[in-house]
Amino acid sequence: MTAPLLKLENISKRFRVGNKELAAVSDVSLDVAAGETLGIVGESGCGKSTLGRMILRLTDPSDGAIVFDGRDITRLSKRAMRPLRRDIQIVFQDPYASLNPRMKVGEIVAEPLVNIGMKRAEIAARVAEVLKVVGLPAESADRYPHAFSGGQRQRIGIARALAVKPRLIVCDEAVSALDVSVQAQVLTLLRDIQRETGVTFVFISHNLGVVRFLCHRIAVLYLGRVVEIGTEAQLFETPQHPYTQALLSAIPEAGAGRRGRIPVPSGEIPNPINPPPGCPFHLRCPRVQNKCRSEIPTLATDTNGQAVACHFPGPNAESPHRAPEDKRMTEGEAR
Amino acid sequence: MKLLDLSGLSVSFNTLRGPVEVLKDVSFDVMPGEVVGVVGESGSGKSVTSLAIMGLLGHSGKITSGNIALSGTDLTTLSGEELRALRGPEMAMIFQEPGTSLNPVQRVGDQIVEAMTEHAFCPPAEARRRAVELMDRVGIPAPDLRARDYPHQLSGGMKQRIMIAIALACRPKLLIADEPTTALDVTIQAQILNLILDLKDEFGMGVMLITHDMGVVAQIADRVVVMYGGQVVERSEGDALFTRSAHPYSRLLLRSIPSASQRQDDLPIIKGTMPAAGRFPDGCRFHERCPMAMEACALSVPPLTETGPAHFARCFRTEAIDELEALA
Amino acid sequence: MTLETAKTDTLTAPAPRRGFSDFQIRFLRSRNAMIGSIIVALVAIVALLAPWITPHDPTKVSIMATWLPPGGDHLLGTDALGRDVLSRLIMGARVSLTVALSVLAITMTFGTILGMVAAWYRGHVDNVLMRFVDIIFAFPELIIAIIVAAAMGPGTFTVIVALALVWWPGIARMARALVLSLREEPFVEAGIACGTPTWRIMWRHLLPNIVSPMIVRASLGVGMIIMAEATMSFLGIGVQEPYPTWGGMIRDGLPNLRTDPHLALSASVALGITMIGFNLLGDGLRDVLDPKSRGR
Amino acid sequence: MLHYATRRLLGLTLVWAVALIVTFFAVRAVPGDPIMVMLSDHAGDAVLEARLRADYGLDRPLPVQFLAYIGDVLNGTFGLSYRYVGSTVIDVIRDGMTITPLLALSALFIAVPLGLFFGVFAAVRAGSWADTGIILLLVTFISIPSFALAALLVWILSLKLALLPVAGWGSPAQLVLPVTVLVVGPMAVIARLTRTYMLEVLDRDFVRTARAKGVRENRVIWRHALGNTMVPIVTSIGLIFGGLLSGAFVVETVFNIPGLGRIAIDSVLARDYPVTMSIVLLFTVFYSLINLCVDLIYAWLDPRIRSDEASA
Amino acid sequence: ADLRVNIAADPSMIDPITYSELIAGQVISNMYESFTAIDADGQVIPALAESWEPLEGNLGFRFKLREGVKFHSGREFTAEDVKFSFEELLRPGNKAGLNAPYLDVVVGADAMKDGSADTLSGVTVVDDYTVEVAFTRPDVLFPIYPIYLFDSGIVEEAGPEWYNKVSAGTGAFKFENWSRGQKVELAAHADYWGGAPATDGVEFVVIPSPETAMAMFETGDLDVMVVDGPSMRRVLGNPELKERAITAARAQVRYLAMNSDLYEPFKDKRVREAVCRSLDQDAMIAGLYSGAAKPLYGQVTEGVAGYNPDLPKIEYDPEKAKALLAEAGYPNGDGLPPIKLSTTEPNKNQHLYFASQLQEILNMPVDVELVERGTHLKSINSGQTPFFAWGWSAGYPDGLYFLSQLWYSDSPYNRGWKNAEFDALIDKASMTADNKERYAIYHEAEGMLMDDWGTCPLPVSTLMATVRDGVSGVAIQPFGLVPFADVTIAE
Ligand SMILES: Nc1ncnc2c1ncn2[C@@H]1O[C@H](COP(=O)(O)OP(=O)(O)OP(=O)(O)O)[C@@H](O)[C@H]1O
Ligand SMILES: Nc1ncnc2c1ncn2[C@@H]1O[C@H](COP(=O)(O)OP(=O)(O)OP(=O)(O)O)[C@@H](O)[C@H]1O
Ligand SMILES: [Mg+2]
Ligand SMILES: [Mg+2]
Ligand code: NI
Repeated sequence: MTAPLLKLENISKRFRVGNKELAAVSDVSLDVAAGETLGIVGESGCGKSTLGRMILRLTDPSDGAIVFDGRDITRLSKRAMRPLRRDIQIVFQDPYASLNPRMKVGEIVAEPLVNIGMKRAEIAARVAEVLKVVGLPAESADRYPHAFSGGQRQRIGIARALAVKPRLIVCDEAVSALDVSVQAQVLTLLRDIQRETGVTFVFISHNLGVVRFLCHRIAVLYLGRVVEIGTEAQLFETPQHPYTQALLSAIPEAGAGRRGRIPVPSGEIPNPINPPPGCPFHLRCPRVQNKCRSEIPTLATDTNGQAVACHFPGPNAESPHRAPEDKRMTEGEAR
Repeated sequence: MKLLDLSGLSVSFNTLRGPVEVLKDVSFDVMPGEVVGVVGESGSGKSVTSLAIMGLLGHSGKITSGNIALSGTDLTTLSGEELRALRGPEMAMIFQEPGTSLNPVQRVGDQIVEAMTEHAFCPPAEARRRAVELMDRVGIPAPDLRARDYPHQLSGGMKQRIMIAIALACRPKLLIADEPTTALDVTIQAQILNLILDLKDEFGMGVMLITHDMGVVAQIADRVVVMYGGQVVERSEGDALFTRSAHPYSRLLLRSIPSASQRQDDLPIIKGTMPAAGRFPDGCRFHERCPMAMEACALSVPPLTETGPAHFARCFRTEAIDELEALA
Repeated sequence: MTLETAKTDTLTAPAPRRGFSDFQIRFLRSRNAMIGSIIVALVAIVALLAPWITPHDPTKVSIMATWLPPGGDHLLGTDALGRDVLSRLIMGARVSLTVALSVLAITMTFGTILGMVAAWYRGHVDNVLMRFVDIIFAFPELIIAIIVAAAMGPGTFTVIVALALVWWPGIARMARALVLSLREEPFVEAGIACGTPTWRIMWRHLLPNIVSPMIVRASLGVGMIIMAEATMSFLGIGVQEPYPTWGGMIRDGLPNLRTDPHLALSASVALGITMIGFNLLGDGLRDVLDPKSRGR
Repeated sequence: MLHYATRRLLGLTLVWAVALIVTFFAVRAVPGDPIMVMLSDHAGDAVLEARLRADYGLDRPLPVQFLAYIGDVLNGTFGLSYRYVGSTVIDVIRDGMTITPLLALSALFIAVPLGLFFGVFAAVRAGSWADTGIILLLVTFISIPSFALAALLVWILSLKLALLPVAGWGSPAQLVLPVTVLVVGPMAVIARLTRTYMLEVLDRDFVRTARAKGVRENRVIWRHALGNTMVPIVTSIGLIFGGLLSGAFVVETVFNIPGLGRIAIDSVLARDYPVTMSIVLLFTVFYSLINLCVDLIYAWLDPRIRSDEASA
Repeated sequence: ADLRVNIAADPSMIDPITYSELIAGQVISNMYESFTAIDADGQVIPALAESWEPLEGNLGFRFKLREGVKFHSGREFTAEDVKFSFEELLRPGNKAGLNAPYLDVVVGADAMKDGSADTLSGVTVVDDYTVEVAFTRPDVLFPIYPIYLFDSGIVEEAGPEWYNKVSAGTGAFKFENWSRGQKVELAAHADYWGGAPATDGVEFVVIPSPETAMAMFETGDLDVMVVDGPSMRRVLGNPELKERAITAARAQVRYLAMNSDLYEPFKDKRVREAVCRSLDQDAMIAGLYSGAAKPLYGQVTEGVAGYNPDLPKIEYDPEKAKALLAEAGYPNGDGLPPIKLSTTEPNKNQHLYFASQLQEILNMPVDVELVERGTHLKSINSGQTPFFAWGWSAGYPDGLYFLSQLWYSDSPYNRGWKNAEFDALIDKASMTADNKERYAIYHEAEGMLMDDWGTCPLPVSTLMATVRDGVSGVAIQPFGLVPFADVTIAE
């Protein structure tokens, strides 16, 4: 295997909240090969966006190193980072907030192009081109972000990231606001671009269907730590970590006759300011043992390359995919 | 009685180059204790519909025709103050973009508390307690600590959950949820949906749920409204959408869902893109992208016709809808 | 459809817009901007054409025709030296506006840049710049003016330099305050993320979002600067006679407010109208520059 | 936070030291010198001049004078005034030191709420005739020179109606006119700026959220919208407070109030170096403290400005 | 009741030693007295000295002091106090002001000033009421110098810093209180030798703005208003106020200085005459002073000893001026180099008038330049300003003051015209004790100055004050001081 395009080595990020410390990301190590799509899934608030922002050097990691294309960029100055920005782009999770309200959409999408010194005429053509591929009418270029719907704004963000043909794109919930038909268009587009240009994606998403469609490998984060990592097939077919299993079983599937409640893992959601000792998941884990309450499990890789951080890994007792009738639950279990 | 009754709602925005009609003749209703799912193309006017109901279109948006009746009162005739009194306890909304929808300089806990104290829903101390409880119910860990955070200190999903807590604070009779779970992982999403179902069952809350997630629709929507290009193109019972959808757009839409349970190599897509508001073609607004379009589709606007029990579709070719599979 | 093949589609850059631009449309629809710009334009025309449109020689002293009340040959009367007030008013527009606009141009540019830089870099840069501001602030305007005049000799240029020196710190602090909150906005981060150099972040992201209040602030400055010039020439370091300035006319007229109100009043009214023009224009521009403005 | 404040305070002492040096030399750069002023028409009488120069220690080399001045500052007297023979500077400025801040503060306390009110009122009605009307009114307020306004008020309220004393200092009634004159300009400035700042936030999504919660319109505007413009508003207030301090001199002259502003101008005109230097120094301290407060308040007003990241 | 009167600024001091400016002078002159005083007509009258006679060769005076004069402290005034006062004025480090230079002629003054002597050898106390002052050179005007005399016991009584706390004079009022920047209050001195004043005291209210003073006068907050500058026009324009106005000629000369060292054409008398003939004093009085001024045709003013009422009027004559200029070689102003007419802001209007007249009539390339006051004074006093108009107020009521200070070659204040014959006349006058004889010399010298067009005299504004109903006895001296001892206020 060739050297990975992006390598995160024991990255951590701690925020100060009041007079306490919040560990948003703890000791995460990941490799992303060129041309690969790495999916990152995990509970809301587990540090996915923070991780993405660190890759872009928008926040500085508290510990660890980020290596891009063989080059340690952890300590690069803002200025030294700038040439690299052409290669690394991001689609932000908050589409509206990341669009300057005083800039027309055309200018927003043109911004990275201007930065690489493209000529004006070329820029205009390129802007029209990317707007079109994300499914926005050409006259959008002339309007301001506030006049767009949520999904359209998100597509503006995607268009901006695509414009310079970067080598790595961090997509933070990049298709969450799109309806499935547009989403399908965009996903197909991303995959086709990847096939053609070999662009690498770090794809943060909650939509496991999307993740499964697009990603080659998937990392599952829980409370700032990678709890499981493996190929798409490994993760969806043979999840080892109980949290991964819980995630898969909570997916609502489209179709008739599925109405009702989905069971959710019971137990307390751990607090990153005051994380529980031992395995972060032990409070909600159905397989919890005493060891889990005191020892943090390390990420252990099996022969197939699937890695899991669990003292008692293994397939779920139940099948990962629920039968429709399982969904009906009693009141008390709802919380 | 109907909790919410939209009839013939049209909305246009004043832009520099004249008004742009964004909603045209939108009609549907929500009964108490019912979840109505609203799905549709991005930009089709789902959010605008909900803003129009809330009376929050802003200074450039205008309801040009139609009525919005909430428990029988026509909201379009109410004064600002009367509307305000309704917002919160009678109807509440979860906004689509939590990132910009929270006040950046107010603690999130206070933002929830305010929703209650402003309506004298309960005494301030009680409101505070309830706010923490709500945060707990929407799945925010250490809610008492997190209540003191400012929005920028929270993750995207947490902000979204704060929005949900705000909307639920006064136990509204009508909840308009504009993509409430897009930023949430499936476990928390399930938790939130369950919470909404609880409230619906306990208090008879009616829900207008805008979402892209067909799984969510399948799971909790009693009835579904499909929108395209500022119009309602189909209205049906929840399951009926999946089993016998009568509009080509809906059918094509359903095929585009990426599945988590099996690997797909390709996602079927609808060719072309929806035109910008105001640039819709004459006739059926979908006809340019519709594989079964015929000449008539380009000439006149199809009416919303009943195709089955409680099932309406805006298409001239509903009878022939099953040909679609063959065409696409 | 892929990005690469998309090129083969019949894609063209958006056709150049015909007719009015957004800016023009909003401008034409903004009442404040329209009224304001008409007033400012009138004043500017008067100032430009001043030498050709004064009914009398504004510096012509007629000792036997002092303190004439308005009316007759002298529409606005004459002053203590029998000079025609209307002519002086017209001439004064020239000098006063030159001073005010030059000072504004200088201070707005420097103040805004320095304020933005301070807020952007924070830390030491901010500290040093702002402490510098503290010091300049602390000196009463007049002292600075006197020192500058001592160094350069009195005159219009001195006035401009001295006032610019006194004025920029306020602007800088204001720009800084606006940018401090702004720099935390995600869209700024988005700019960084796509490799926008710092200067362009300032130019494209920060400036457009603070420009409205800055314009309003500038429009407020017009009158203040004109009056400050008067104070300076009171100490003999201002614009030199016989050039009339509005500030000077007000200053000279004030002691006679009770006996000959037309002197101070005519200049005050001219200043007032100009300020109204600039301020309406300022507020109007604010509305025009706001993409979400109500467009009335 | 605390540690930031202390660091800033330490930085300020440096500022003050620089100000001390700069004032000392800057004041001396002003053309004319105190002896010339004392001599007035007799300027040119070399003998008298030399004697006075020696009497006031102005014949010593500058560095020596500077050291002497530092000594005077440190012992708290700030030296002897040149203009007021035999009085220490602190005696000369003592009354003014309380009067001017009092004036400025009273004016501020009235100007700020009024200014905010008018600004918000106009912003909420932006584009309407009410808005244009308020702008016109405010601009009129700004463009009336304070001399003229004072004259007008005195003429109506004191001379015609005999309601208030014409001038002077001491009774609350004597405070009314000067404070009114001081209030008008800053009030209008605050209002104008508030209008713009408000318009920047009124259309933001979180304001819509507040409305969606059913928050009363007043609270939406005052709490949510205005709350998000406080950083620039507080900055403007800080600047205006500074301006009030040094700008009080016009009012002090017209209303015959023995405040610091008047003393400052008198001392500049009389080239009373020690008094001028001390007042400038005092203003530096005032200003820098105001600005420090403003900077500290920023973090409190807008949590995003705080530095949240724990050091790595 | 106290008499309330305005002063334009806070006095810089209230003591006779450091006394150095006019506003302080207004206050101090009510508390302190000298050998002589000036009455309302500008005439010198005996005050603390009842009589005096010159010593031999005019090298000094013997003063017979008034008996029974009481200081504010209650102590009696004696010859010792004269000696003490003189010594204090000369003592190094006392920051003595404008009165000290008058003592330069006294024997031993130099030794005192440089610290080599502790007492003033030139002053001899003959007895309690007789004192002799010896001079190094004749100075016939010494008795009329306003050297304030004060209490030798004061240091003992009030400490070395007495001068800010108490008054030590013999005047009709004594110091009571000074609220800095607001007012100085004086109380009546019951034991005043001229009889206790009719008022309880005087309150000098510091009012920098003439507008404010006017308003306060109108509301009855002032009993006496000293009217200055623009307010004069207001008073003269208002019949009610005009009726109450009290006026007096000002003991001041005004002149247009033309320094021939700095501007070549001024070397020619004809050019100077042309300049003077281009200025219309009558028009100036009407236009610039609203009538509240008097024309001046020499360099000694009315109300000052030695005034010559018979000087010929200087006619305004543009035609002649033009002709003269042409004669001097500058027809229609051709060949005149550009020149600046310098002044300070308050005198701007006059200068603008001059400039416009000179431009119009003579086509002289002249520009008005505004200069900061201190700088301007230093420049004109060191002879570096070629062309300016200024005024000169009398320090004591004798014409010699103007002639010797402004036009005497060696004077530090020489205004750019120098003439040896004139200088000789001035030297002679200062040694001539006889008034009549001396005044004749003044006239001769003044005539010489005017014949040579050494300067253009300019109108002198009138002194003016208004009083409230019921206040009587207010009179203005030509020196601008209003003595309040005789003022009464009807309740
Ligand atoms: N202020 C506005 N001015 C002009 N057009 C607007 C404005 N707001 C929205 N629109 C237009 O109205 C249409 C409907 O927008 P809306 O936000 O309702 O879409 P949506 O159905 O919620 O889409 P999404 O799923 O992407 O959020 C869009 O085409 C949008 O461009
Ligand atoms: N600036 C900040 N200050 C303090 N805490 C922060 C800050 N930014 C993020 N956090 C905290 O860090 C944790 C991780 O946040 P992050 O945004 O990375 O989550 P996420 O995985 O992206 O969640 P989501 O899916 O909800 O977007 C959260 O607990 C959040 O509250
Ligand atoms: Mg996130
Ligand atoms: Mg939407
Ligand atoms: Ni700190």
